[in-house]
Amino acid sequence: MPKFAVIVFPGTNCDFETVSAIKKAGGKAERVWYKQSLKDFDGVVLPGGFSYADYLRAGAISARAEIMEEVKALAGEGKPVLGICNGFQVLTESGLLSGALRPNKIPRFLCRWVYLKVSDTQTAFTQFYEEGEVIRMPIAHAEGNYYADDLSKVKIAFQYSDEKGSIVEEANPNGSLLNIAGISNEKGNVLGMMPHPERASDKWLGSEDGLKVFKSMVEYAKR
Amino acid sequence: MFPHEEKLIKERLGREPNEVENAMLEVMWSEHASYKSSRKWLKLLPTKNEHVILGPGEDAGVVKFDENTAIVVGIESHNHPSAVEPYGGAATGIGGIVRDILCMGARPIALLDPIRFGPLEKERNRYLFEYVVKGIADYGNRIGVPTVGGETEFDESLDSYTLVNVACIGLMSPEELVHSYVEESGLLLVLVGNKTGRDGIHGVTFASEELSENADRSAVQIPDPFTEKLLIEATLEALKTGKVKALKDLGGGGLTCASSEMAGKKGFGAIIYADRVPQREPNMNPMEVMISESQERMLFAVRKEDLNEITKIFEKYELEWVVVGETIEKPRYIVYWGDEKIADLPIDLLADVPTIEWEAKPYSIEKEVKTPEISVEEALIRVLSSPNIIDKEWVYRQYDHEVQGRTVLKPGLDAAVLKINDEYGLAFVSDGNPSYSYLNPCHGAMSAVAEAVRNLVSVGAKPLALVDNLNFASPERPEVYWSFIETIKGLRDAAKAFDLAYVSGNVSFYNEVGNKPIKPTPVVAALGRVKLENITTMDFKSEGEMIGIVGITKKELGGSELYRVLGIDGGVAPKVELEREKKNAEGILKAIELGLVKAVHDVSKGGIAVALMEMALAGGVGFEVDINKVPVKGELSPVEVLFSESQARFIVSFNKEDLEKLRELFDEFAVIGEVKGKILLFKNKEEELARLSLEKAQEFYNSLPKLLGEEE
Amino acid sequence: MKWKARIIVRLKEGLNDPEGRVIGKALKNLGYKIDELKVPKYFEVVFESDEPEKEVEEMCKRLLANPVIHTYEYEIESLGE
Amino acid sequence: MKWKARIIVRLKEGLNDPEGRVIGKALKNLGYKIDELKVPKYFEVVFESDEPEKEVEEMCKRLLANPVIHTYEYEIESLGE
Ligand SMILES: Nc1ncnc2c1ncn2[C@@H]1O[C@H](COP(=O)(O)OP(=O)(O)O)[C@@H](O)[C@H]1O
Ligand SMILES: [Mg+2]
Repeated sequence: MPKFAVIVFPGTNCDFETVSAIKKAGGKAERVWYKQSLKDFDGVVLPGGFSYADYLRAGAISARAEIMEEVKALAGEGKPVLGICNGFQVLTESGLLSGALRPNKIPRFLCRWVYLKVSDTQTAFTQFYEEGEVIRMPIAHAEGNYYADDLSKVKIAFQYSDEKGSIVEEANPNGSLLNIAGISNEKGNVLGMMPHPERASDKWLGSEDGLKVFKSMVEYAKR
Repeated sequence: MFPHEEKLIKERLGREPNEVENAMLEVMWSEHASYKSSRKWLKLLPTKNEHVILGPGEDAGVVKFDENTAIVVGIESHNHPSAVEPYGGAATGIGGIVRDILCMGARPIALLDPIRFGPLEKERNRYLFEYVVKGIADYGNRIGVPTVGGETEFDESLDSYTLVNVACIGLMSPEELVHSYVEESGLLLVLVGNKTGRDGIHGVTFASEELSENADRSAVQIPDPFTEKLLIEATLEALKTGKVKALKDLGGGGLTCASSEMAGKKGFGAIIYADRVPQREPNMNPMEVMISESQERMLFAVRKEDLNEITKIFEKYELEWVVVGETIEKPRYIVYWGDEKIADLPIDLLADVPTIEWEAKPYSIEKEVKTPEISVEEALIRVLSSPNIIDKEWVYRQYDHEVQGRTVLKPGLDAAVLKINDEYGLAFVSDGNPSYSYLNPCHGAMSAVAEAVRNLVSVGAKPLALVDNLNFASPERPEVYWSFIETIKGLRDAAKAFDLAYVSGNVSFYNEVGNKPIKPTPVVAALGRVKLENITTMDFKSEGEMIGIVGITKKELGGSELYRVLGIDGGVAPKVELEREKKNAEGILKAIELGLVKAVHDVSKGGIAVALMEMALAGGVGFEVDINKVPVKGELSPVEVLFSESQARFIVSFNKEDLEKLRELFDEFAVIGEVKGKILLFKNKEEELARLSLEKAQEFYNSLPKLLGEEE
Repeated sequence: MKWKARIIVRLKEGLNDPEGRVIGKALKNLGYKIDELKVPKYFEVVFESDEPEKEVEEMCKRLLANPVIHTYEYEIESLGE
Repeated sequence: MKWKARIIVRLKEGLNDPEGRVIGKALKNLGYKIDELKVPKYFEVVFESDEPEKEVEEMCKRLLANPVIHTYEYEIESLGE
């Protein structure tokens, strides 16, 4: 069974539920303090939260931590690396994914459920979804407004949409370019997303749509 | 401190206290720390039953959820600091209550924020509102504790002031409980967390004085959620070792309060080496160090041989720590500054503060008033667009209410529900009705409890326990003190009727501005237990459902939202009939258990009209009701029927075939209409009283951003 | 008349400053010898007014700063008509 | 040698600035005639270095600014030994 490191930076706060979701999806998972090593892991998840309290810019300080060198190496080997919310911010700040996550168009924290269209099923994290499938998950962030001057090095994985899957402005909660909610690198083994799949992995919490992100990741890591 | 207290201290001590001792006694003998004006009355509250593991007396109460699960719960006010610096005041209020929960050994899992302000028309009130919310959001979100509910109320009497209460719950297994007191001498006292600055040097005394115009900066602090989050994780990890002998957070009264209570509670003493405390500001003196209220600090008691193991954990989280003292056999409280002994007091002198009983003078302002002539339609629009009724989405969308992955029922419904295990959830809600309390303190207090219970049962939860937060003006005012005593009696009677106990609470006196007392404001937070599959919500589910009302409607509009928007101060406040409340609540639980109802919502602020509208908007479907079918007592006009705030009432929707079974469950039950179309339609027999499209109602309901001047 | 004000809002001396501390520490971790780092709030405001000084002073008092915890300073430059 | 750097980090031209817009709007609501309000980030750093220019440039590049969205400028003042 593949084993995932859920990296805990000072201020990370979605680590426990992310570990649970990975386990539910059939993987092994451990919380790994950011000063520990990533040896022996088959993949990495950078969970949500407020590492370093989001001081300076969300994800900026964590992105400069030494452990990110190991994450880069692991990504280079083709192992899966998933960044959720703050984890996505860490991925862009560290250059593992291009672009930047800017303050929401209404510059405050926003916690609500959204619809997402799955735009790319050829990634390590989306292979169990149908192309164009519409799923529901919560977002909870103040800096999720994706911006890039060049989209040539990324693939769009998830987009904010309406219930029917149309990518319309009204469905865009934060001002993100092209309603982008998640992107991956060209190889599809590094993915960042603002919505929280771990919060949509239990029927009692409103949806199990997010579980497939982890199932896909576990399956991918088995190869 | 009052002169007679100073005299008493001198007598007990046999000498004048020195400057440092005096400062320490001053904070410990303050109203805020000693509860000297309230203690006697608080004893009236029921605090024990089969659900209670630990009642009032420590930092938070502990409730049994099931054999393996205990819930820690507490409530706290941060009114004065928030009125001076709303952002920092509210944020540090969250920090304080979270540490109270943490220091019982539990992981904090949810927050509620009952907050109250003056009218939004005024700039200062908007400023206070926006920054209180931002403070709560920034702190709660960053420490990863979801804010899952609360209250937001606006009232003329709070102009330029704010009441910020926060309740928190934590989760642990019962054997993880740690106490705030030591039971042996020779333990090391370890101070962990932020450095100590000149924060809140007059904080404790400040909270017990009326707000003066130029409150200085010592009253407010810069919140540091980053350190708080590290403290949470480090503390929980340290507790796992089983080697923490006692644990307390530093709050009001700072190091003096935390260490003297920790040592003295079971008769031990302490030596404190004050000069070892890491200082944030240059040249602090011993007095400042001892009573500083700098935030994000905790005090651990550990055995010498365990120090290394515990402090390694602090270092992992890059938290500064220091052995600041030790516990001793002799019941004295001794402070050193370098080699110099700067204080030496009998430890019980700090904690053993005599009660004060102020003069109490009843007042009676309730009297019948005539409801002005106003059409149902106009009343509807005025009430639906009142800031007290409209959707608080603007508030709770700023709060991460999903973090930790437990939030089953999110904010915006009758009560929040957190998933505790695969079968059961914990419901959590807060309520307070100062407008009723003002007219009738006893019934106002009872209504806070009754409404909390109604909110719990509306989602299918069986009430478990209560906490209370009593926000009052100066107890030295005879009318205020009387209203305080009446409030306690109301809280007592209501809890007893429901077989509930208060496991923790807080009293905040001296809430006045410009020499005007605030209304008596008891706030109650309640916990309940719900089977996940029984969880019920207030949204109408589908067209064709029948709409029923449980309970009797009387002419009780004093303190109602209708009277408020019409500017009527008087009237007769709703009276709580505890037997009826209990019966109807039990009926609702039964109906839910039997699967007889589709939607349930309690009737509270804004009466039947608002309850129906909320159910329709939540479900995205309209209704048609005939108010003539509403069971009433007395002569009521249609407007009064719709906007009366009589207690013990619920609206339910259900399928026709379940009608007879439902009737059997309640003494007072009537069918008043059906779920239908996209219109909210109020009729009196055949006469149409008002009709409002869902769209229009939604527009009123969502008007908070506009009131804040946000929409372009 | 048009004006441009540059406003700096600082925390009063002695107050806890977690943000400055955390960012300063992050720079230290990158190898720099940081004695102190502060992150005052900084605003650049272009506005029209007949009494620029008075209005900037007011803006600070009413919204941009809270005199209980902040001090502020500003420069105002004329941008002509 | 000790130095004090004042660093301003701005959004690149053309990027919208939701934070500045909202504060500007709030000031407008209070009655001021605001044409534009910006909230660049501002840092004051006291540090020791033999190559202050080079190090400040690095601090900006490595941490304080994000080149995707920011430009930066700074002044360095000597504080002596
Ligand atoms: N300050 C707040 N923070 C979080 N949630 C809030 C706040 N104010 C109101 N709410 C939520 O809005 C909903 C309606 O509140 P309220 O009208 O007070 O409920 P009720 O009348 O049922 O007691 C509730 O779910 C409540 O938790
Ligand atoms: Mg209500």
